[in-house]
Amino acid sequence: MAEMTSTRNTGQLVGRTIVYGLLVLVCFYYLMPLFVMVTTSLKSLDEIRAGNLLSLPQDPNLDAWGKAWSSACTGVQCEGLAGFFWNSVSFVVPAVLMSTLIGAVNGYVLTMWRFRGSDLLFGLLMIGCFIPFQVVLLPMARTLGAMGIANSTTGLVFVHVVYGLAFTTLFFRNYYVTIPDELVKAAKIDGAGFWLIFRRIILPLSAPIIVVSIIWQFTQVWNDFLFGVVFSSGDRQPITVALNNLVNTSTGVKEYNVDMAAAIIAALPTLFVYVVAGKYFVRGLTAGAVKG
Amino acid sequence: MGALSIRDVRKSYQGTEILKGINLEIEKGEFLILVGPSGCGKSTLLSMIAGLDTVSSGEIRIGDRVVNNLSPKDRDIAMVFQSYALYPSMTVRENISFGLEIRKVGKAEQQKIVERVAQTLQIGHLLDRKPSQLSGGQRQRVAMGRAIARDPSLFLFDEPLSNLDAKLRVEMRVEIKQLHQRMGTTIVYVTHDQIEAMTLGDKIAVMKAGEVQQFGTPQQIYDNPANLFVAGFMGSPSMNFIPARVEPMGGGHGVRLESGANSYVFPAVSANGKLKAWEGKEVVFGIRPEQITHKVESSLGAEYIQTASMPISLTEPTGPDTLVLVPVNGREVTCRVHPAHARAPGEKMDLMFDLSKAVFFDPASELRIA
Amino acid sequence: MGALSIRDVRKSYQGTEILKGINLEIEKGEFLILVGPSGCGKSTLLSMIAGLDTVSSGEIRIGDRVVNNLSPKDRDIAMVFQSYALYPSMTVRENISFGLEIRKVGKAEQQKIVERVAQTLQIGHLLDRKPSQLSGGQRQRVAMGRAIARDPSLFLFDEPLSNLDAKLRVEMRVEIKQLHQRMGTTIVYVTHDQIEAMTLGDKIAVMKAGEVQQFGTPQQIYDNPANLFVAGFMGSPSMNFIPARVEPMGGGHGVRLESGANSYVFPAVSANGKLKAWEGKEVVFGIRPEQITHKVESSLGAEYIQTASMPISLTEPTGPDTLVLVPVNGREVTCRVHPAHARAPGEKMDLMFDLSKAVFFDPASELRIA
Amino acid sequence: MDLTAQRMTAAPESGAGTEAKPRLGDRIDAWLPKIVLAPTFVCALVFIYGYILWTAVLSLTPSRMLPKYEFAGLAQFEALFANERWWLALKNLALFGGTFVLVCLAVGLLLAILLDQKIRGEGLIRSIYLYPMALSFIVTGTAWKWILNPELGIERLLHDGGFENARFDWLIDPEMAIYTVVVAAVWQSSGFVMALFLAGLRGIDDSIIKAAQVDGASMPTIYRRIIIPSLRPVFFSSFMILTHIAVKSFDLVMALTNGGPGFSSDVPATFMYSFAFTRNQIGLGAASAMMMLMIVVAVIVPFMYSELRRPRHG
Amino acid sequence: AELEVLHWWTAGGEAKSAAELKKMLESKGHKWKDFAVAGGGGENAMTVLKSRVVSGNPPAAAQIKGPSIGEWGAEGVLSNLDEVAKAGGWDGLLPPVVSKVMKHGGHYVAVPVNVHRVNWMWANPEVFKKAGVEIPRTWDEFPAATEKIQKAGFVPVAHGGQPWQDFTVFESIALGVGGADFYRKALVELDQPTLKGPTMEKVFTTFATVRKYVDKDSANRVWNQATGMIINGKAAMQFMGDWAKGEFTSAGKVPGKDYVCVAAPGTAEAFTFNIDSLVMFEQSSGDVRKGQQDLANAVMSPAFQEVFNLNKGSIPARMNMNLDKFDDCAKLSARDFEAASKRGSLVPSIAHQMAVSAATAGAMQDVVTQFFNTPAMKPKEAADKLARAALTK
Ligand SMILES: Nc1ncnc2c1ncn2[C@@H]1O[C@H](COP(=O)(O)OP(=O)(O)OP(=O)(O)O)[C@@H](O)[C@H]1O
Ligand SMILES: Nc1ncnc2c1ncn2[C@@H]1O[C@H](COP(=O)(O)OP(=O)(O)OP(=O)(O)O)[C@@H](O)[C@H]1O
Ligand SMILES: [Mg+2]
Ligand SMILES: [Mg+2]
Repeated sequence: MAEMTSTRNTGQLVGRTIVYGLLVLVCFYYLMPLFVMVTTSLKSLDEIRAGNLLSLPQDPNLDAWGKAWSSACTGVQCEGLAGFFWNSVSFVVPAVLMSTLIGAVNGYVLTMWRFRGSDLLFGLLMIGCFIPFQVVLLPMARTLGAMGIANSTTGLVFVHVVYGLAFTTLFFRNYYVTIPDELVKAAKIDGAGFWLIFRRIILPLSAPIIVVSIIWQFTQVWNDFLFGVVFSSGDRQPITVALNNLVNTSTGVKEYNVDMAAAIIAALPTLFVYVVAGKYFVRGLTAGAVKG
Repeated sequence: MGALSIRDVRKSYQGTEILKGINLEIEKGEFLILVGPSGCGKSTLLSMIAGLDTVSSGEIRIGDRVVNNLSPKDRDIAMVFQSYALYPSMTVRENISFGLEIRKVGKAEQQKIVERVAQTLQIGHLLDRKPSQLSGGQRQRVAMGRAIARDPSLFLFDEPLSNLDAKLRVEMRVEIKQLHQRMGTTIVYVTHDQIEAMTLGDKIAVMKAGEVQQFGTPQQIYDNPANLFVAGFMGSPSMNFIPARVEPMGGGHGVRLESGANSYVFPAVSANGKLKAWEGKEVVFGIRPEQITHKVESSLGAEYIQTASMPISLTEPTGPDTLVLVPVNGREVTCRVHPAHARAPGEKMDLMFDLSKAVFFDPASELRIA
Repeated sequence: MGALSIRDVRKSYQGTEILKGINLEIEKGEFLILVGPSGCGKSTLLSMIAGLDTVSSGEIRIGDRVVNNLSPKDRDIAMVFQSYALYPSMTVRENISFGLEIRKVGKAEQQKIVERVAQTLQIGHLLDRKPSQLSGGQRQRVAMGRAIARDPSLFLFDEPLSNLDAKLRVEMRVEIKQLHQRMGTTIVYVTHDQIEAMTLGDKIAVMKAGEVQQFGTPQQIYDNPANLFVAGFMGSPSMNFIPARVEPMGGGHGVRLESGANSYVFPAVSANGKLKAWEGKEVVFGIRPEQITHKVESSLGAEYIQTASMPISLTEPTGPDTLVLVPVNGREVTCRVHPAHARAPGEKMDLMFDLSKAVFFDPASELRIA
Repeated sequence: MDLTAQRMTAAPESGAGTEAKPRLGDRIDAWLPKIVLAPTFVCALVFIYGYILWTAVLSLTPSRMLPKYEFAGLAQFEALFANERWWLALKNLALFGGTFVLVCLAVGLLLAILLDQKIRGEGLIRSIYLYPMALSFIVTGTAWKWILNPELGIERLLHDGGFENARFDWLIDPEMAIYTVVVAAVWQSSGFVMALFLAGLRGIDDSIIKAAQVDGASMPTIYRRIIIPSLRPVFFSSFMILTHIAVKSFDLVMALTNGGPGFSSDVPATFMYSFAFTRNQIGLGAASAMMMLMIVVAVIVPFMYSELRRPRHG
Repeated sequence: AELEVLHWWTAGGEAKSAAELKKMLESKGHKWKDFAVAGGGGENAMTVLKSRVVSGNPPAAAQIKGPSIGEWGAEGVLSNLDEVAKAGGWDGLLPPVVSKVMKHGGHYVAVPVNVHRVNWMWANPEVFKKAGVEIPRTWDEFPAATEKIQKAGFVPVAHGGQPWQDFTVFESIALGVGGADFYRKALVELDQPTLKGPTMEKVFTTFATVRKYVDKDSANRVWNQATGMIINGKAAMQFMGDWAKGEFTSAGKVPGKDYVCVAAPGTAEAFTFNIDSLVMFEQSSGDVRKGQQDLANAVMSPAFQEVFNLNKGSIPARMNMNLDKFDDCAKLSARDFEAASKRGSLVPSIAHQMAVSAATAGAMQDVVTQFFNTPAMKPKEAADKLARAALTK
């Protein structure tokens, strides 16, 4: 009997080792570019020019970080990324929240309150999201101009919400199809209406998918360059435009260390969101809800 | 005007008709029991009454309103789902008080009601748990609690006690009965428990394959089943159906029964002469197990009491009674005898048939003859 | 060595002990019934036998292997879950054949088994549906089908028939019995149905709050309950417990019963003199409803048969019988009488007490005295 | 799918008695789901379908730098079909899209399953898998370029490590360059697919897994037969997302290969952008966008149809 | 007034130069609203500009160059600068080749900021010395020299295999092999016979030779990495415009000593120019119009031209400036500019969108790149393709 215990335990141990081994191995693949970026950002330009891109910095220093944050040129002013940070935050937060919320409600309607043609509608929305964004630039510019919100934060938020909706709706719909109908039925009997059911029954079960949706939207909107550059006004440009300006020079000198530092700085809020939101990947939300 | 009336209600899923024209009508304060074999459409009917499924055709009224198009929340009903459907993210307390909260019952009042319900259902110690931390029976009681916390004009119960032990079930039955008497609410109740059906219901509707077979008081259903199906379905163990030839006997008629080497003709006293047309033909003679018992001398004498000595093929003790199976006309007939009087298989036993409630069916149409 | 032995098994969830040292042992081919009030730990025990929950302490053996650390798939068991746990993405057919497939049963063979099982459970027409398209009882039968399609060394059934109608349930019970006899598999079976418990089980374990109260054959449990709880729990309607004073009577002792204006002393024939120490003190006198019936002349005469005329406070017809409640020593005592003999509430009725199986309990410890 | 499930209008004739006249509030209630969906619907109609229509119109005009609304017949399409670069871009899309979607699904699912084994440090590992999403390709493209660059990156590392003959020069091989885009794209997107799957896994009822264990299934079998099939909706989501990324992969190609060597790793998105905006051939760009859309529709619609047709819960 | 200026001068040096312009403008009481969009030689900026124009609020000024100025002019959205030009005497200050580019329909609509010379070759003298060869002055000398360099273990030509870099090399070869007239006829006037002719074949043949001396890892390399190879002494020469100087400077290298700038083989007499310019968009507000004129004036001012070009590596667009502060390469460039201008061998760079419309240049660039990446392609076939591409409208 002791044997049996130990065979299971060793078997388990081997299994666990393999699992952890694999997970860590894959981590290397994911971390490799980050490694390159971080080491590069800590090197001096001369060391980079020497060409040892994968080697550790010989004399690590944070100069590039400082420059990226506060003195790199992103246009005629050379004040680094700092100022653009808040520009981004100011439209990313509302855009993400709105598109997630609307997506959740849409998903809720499309699964729990289906009506004739609702699936068709969903299908149309899905196909529509394959429209290349480059195509919408000009007509959208004209539409926003006509609406009087061209080159304003409102306009930018609007654009991001509109083109984010298809996917947030998709996420929520496909998550909600696995929630038993009975819960909604029970709530209807309890007298709850449309919104109440959503708020009290459905939302509390949505934690993982809200996380997914926020991760997606936040990443998309935060990292978006095209809409940001086209639909923001000159002095309210998002951080990606600044990053692009800093990095993407065609005939100027390339400062790789600053570029890398800037890229990492620009990604910090997104990383922060991942870490914070990740906690809500909770297990077994509907456990024990229904029998059968 | 009834409290609930269901008129020619039909329901189809993808072309197959699940409910084939249901007609039922009950008065305010009545307690309707729905019974029927598994899959006959009871839950579907309930969910249409609740407004959770659309009616394919027909009309449902609650009080004097046609509610076909009324949303569930406006029908003023409470329901226990067969599948419980507890809110997984809420505690037991929140599950129970949710409906109250929505109906804007004050906090203190809610608290009181939850306490009362929890006590009734003996789940007071579970109030702060999530459904996933409960046993099956506890979940079922929470589902029940969610319904009875409210004070609707119509209760719908779908097998609300099926996962409870006998003792608790008796207690709950009593509670439901008292609830019904106290509040006078109309109730529709699905159950598979014969005793629940007989003791709780004012009316019983026996369904089969989407149709109502018989609708009446428990006693009517039990004593005067409309057809073979109802007779066989109600009562446990089930009624014995013995194919038997009708023979003239005395002034009336009797049925011939053969068991082992013996042959008897039992008078069809309960038939009131309706067997005349069937003379010489075969009918189905129905008699319940409890009407075939061990011989009790004091009961003998009446014409409707007949005795016979029959060989036992099987015995089955159930505690309070022992079921004895004897062959009659090629069928195994179940008799319910006192354990002390039961003989062993292979032996013969003197049995007493009480024919006062025997029934007769047309073997072809399965309808009741007498 | 038993087929299944459970030794001092304990289970705690977050500090509260759910199972408090369970000891059970059954032989190969035995049919063990677990009964007990809702929430007493039956499903938990089953799930530990299956290996789905870890054992906090103690030991479980199947055959001669300690399985505490064996994964479920290596225990060679089949199980019906109380919550069904059907695979939602598979059809009924796939649900049933999944376990076979895993065990590398050939396609043709699988097909045959599925057909057989489906026929047994009367779900042949549902084989291509998904669980979400089934009624409650149909789902339960699929859950059952999934288990009986296999041929494991141990079956675990958690209230497998609770959502079926009485008729089907009888049929299923017979099927299970036959399955058991045919395959000789060991079975552990949780049920709340008294008849299932009595007719199916070789052994019954009565549990309460995580402890086994009594473990024995159905007849032992029914006729010789170890304590007040077991006596009250088994049997429906439940045994009557009447607090009564022990008085000397003839050579032995009797208990004094008062009803309405009358007072009787009934001889404690079944006590075999064990009441001596209790003379003058109060005991709990236990008698089952079916042992209090209408007077049957032919039975009279024996010492253990006593009669009394008592006022009826309530009657409850259940179909085959009518339950009559009479007040005795301040308690409502339930009597089971033939519907034809029942009197109306308020009237008096001559009742016959069969004392041969009466039992007596210590009111303080609740243990059986005699 | 039950399109008739919510029939709100069927009102059978009532004989006597009053039909419960829905109050205004009720009527709103009944319409509420539609009302709620309406803004999305309108937005889709205008900002997606309206613009698609607009693009279709443009593709029939000779527009160059700015839209010009003159009819030019199918000239732009003819020019498009005559363009070698376009066909190469399409071929690349097929190669890249196919490999990328499959690899991402596989990697995402695998990682999600591994992470679902009650892993210590799950949060950290999850963030590591996800972080590439956070980084803009404007810069990561450079990092990847270095890593994949034979004289700077992995190949050199291998050489320095003693493997003199090791070759890893996809980046500069016109035949293989498109696969470096796959490598980087998988790196960037698989973490998110992992998150999607993880969310799906977290929503599955434990008791079903228990039932399968009792049925004798090993964990791999349970995943294969029970869990993964019930993740169908997640597959659907992931597939849509990945196809979307594949079709629109723009930054990625720009940053990593810039379509090169030559234009061997060009994809329709970069093609479209450079023609419509850089080369002032909006009409041609619009034509290529229309072709892209049509291809996507041809691929997605049958898949979506079959997905939406299936009944809920499995 | 507030002037929004769309540009892509974001790299350190050029951004600082642009900041000078901002200062000048602000000293005249205007406000500079910066609208910088870098990326791919202004591709992103063009995208933005189009959307802005379509949405009805174009920036006051934008960085636009070459024939695009004409294309925008044709849309009728540019404002006329004739007044300022006349007042400032631009016609006298700008070489006719340059002023032609700045005009649309005979009117000034743009101001030039600088002049880049594209037909440069950057060489590491150390490497040449080690290989024991002279820097090749003609394409005929080229193969022998490169062969030796290769033998000596160096990479003869540092190149980044990106289409625009391929095209840059190609145009220098065309200029060197065929001369300025050929260049003009083929790559500016798009004369079909010339494009298909034997000279063009020879250009492609030479291009193929250059390809031979490029290291295998060149594909996808960015230009400054290639420059890095010269700086590191890994490679001998690079064909790149004068912006490459910035890389050398910031690596602390001294012209003439650590590196030399010479005209690409055979092009010493000629000059391919790449001019950055600012275009003014029609504005409704008079204030802004005034600002635009002030801006144009500021751009043309010697002070700005000096500051800007010192940083950028290019030379001032206006003639007759004091070049004392400039380095030798710039001085050489300025000399050649004037000489070429007189000689009529001053030609616009096709690789940098100065010669023909973007669509045509793009199509031709596709052919050049394809040739460079397809060793199997014959020069004749390439020439035919190039001619066909030149028909793209
Ligand atoms: N996850 C859990 N956390 C805490 N307590 C639990 C959990 N699961 C079950 N319990 C408690 O353990 C006890 C035993 O549960 P179990 O399911 O075994 O009861 P049972 O005997 O099967 O009851 P029933 O007849 O109602 O199904 C119950 O009181 C239940 O509330
Ligand atoms: N979604 C569905 N699609 C197709 N058939 C369905 C669906 N739901 C239920 N049914 C069928 O409708 C019939 C009636 O189901 P219902 O749940 O009303 O039965 P029931 O009488 O409640 O049975 P039980 O006693 O087993 O709960 C069943 O035969 C069932 O298989
Ligand atoms: Mg049901
Ligand atoms: Mg249980």
